Amino acid sequence: MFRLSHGPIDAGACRARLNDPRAGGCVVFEGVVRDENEGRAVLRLEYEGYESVAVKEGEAVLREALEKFLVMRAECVHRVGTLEIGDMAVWVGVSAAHRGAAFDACRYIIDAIKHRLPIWKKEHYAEGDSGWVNCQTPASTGARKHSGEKR
Amino acid sequence: MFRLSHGPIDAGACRARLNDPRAGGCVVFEGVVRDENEGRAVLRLEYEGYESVAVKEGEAVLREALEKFLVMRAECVHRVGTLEIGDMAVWVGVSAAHRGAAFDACRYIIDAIKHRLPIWKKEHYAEGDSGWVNCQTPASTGARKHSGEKR
Amino acid sequence: MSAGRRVRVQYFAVLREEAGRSEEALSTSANTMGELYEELRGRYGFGLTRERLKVVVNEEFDEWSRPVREGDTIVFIPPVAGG
Amino acid sequence: MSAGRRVRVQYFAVLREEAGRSEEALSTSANTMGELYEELRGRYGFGLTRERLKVVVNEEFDEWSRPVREGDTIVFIPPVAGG
Repeated sequence: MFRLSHGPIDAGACRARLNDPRAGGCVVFEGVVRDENEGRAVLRLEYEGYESVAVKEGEAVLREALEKFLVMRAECVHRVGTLEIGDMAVWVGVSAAHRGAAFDACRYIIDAIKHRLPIWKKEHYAEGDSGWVNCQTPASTGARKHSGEKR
Repeated sequence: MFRLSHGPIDAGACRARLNDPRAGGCVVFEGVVRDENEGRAVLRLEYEGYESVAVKEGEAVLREALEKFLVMRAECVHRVGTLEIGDMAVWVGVSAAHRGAAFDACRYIIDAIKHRLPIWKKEHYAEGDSGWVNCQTPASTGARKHSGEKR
Repeated sequence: MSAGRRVRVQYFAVLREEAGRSEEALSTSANTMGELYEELRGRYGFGLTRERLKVVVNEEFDEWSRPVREGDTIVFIPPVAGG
Repeated sequence: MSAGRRVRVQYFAVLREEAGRSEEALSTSANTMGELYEELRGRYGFGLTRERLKVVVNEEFDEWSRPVREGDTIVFIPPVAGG
């Protein structure tokens, strides 16, 4: 199941949804807010989502993972709103009989979540300015260059 | 840090040791006891370790991961003793600035842990017999064939 | 020329800030989603060119060539950055 | 022939069960680790052949050709199955 969360993500509750007596392994990815991006010191982030479509697309990603890989359960929660350094922005978990499929499915999900869901991230920098990640234009950037995300 | 645990693994405490303000992602693998292996119903497992050498080799694996991949922290706890279905046998966690390295390092560690550490697993089957995984011989197996591990 | 079609447009992230609103109802003579974006870009001065966006119509990703129809709910999707 | 060398051998998992003990001190005339394993295999009827084992001497993985030395602590490592 895919969910958007307006408050802190409860990783323990997420993890419990992966339990299955046939499962031999779980792989979990947690994305957390870093204190820098592209060399600039970051104070906090705002995530904004087009929620109805983000949920629909997130559910589609999880369904695809369950079809492509030999896994039992797949769960994802993405947070929206204002986040501080160290806060968890996204939690992805997969359980499977064997670990290879769990690793592959977890990575498939987080890659797709990052590239396909209508969710945006505004970084607030230590120098006082802010910017929407991946959305810089010549006009918005001015002299300083900090566009593009390498993740 | 690598540890052997004679009691239940505290996943929350393990996870807390991965925190780092520069970390953008954590990947965690949890191995849990399944209710079957090689088509045979399993009731419980016993893990036995040659503890001093298992710890030394586990530490070496974590050091290798920190050298090979761009990751910040790597932790592993392996349980020994009697485990029931659903119990966690091993916990591996890695934090990194970027997720690709975290996935790669986590997988490297669990693969190496499984193949290199002097830890053995005895399966107790629903049919009443038991066997050391990967250690079957023509004499020990008799008519029934259940050797080899495919994980 | 036919009368304008009435549609609802929602704005997110950088487009929301540039438009100064989260959504609006408007009447347009644009024939396609592509034409509608150019119309709104002219009005609000959006920095992002169309090649960097996607378009969602009635909660489904769609083509820039899709005709604008009465009652459509339209969202232009800036480059995403989830996770 | 020289007097036997005194060593300590620890047994784990299937070898522990087959030997009926976790460790023992013994005196051996075996020259190498390989010879020592064959001697003990003869004594306890270990099912595993040497090709499927590794050997640890004084807490370090070592070669089958390593000479047996007075005071060594030796562990024969059956196929592992951690994780």
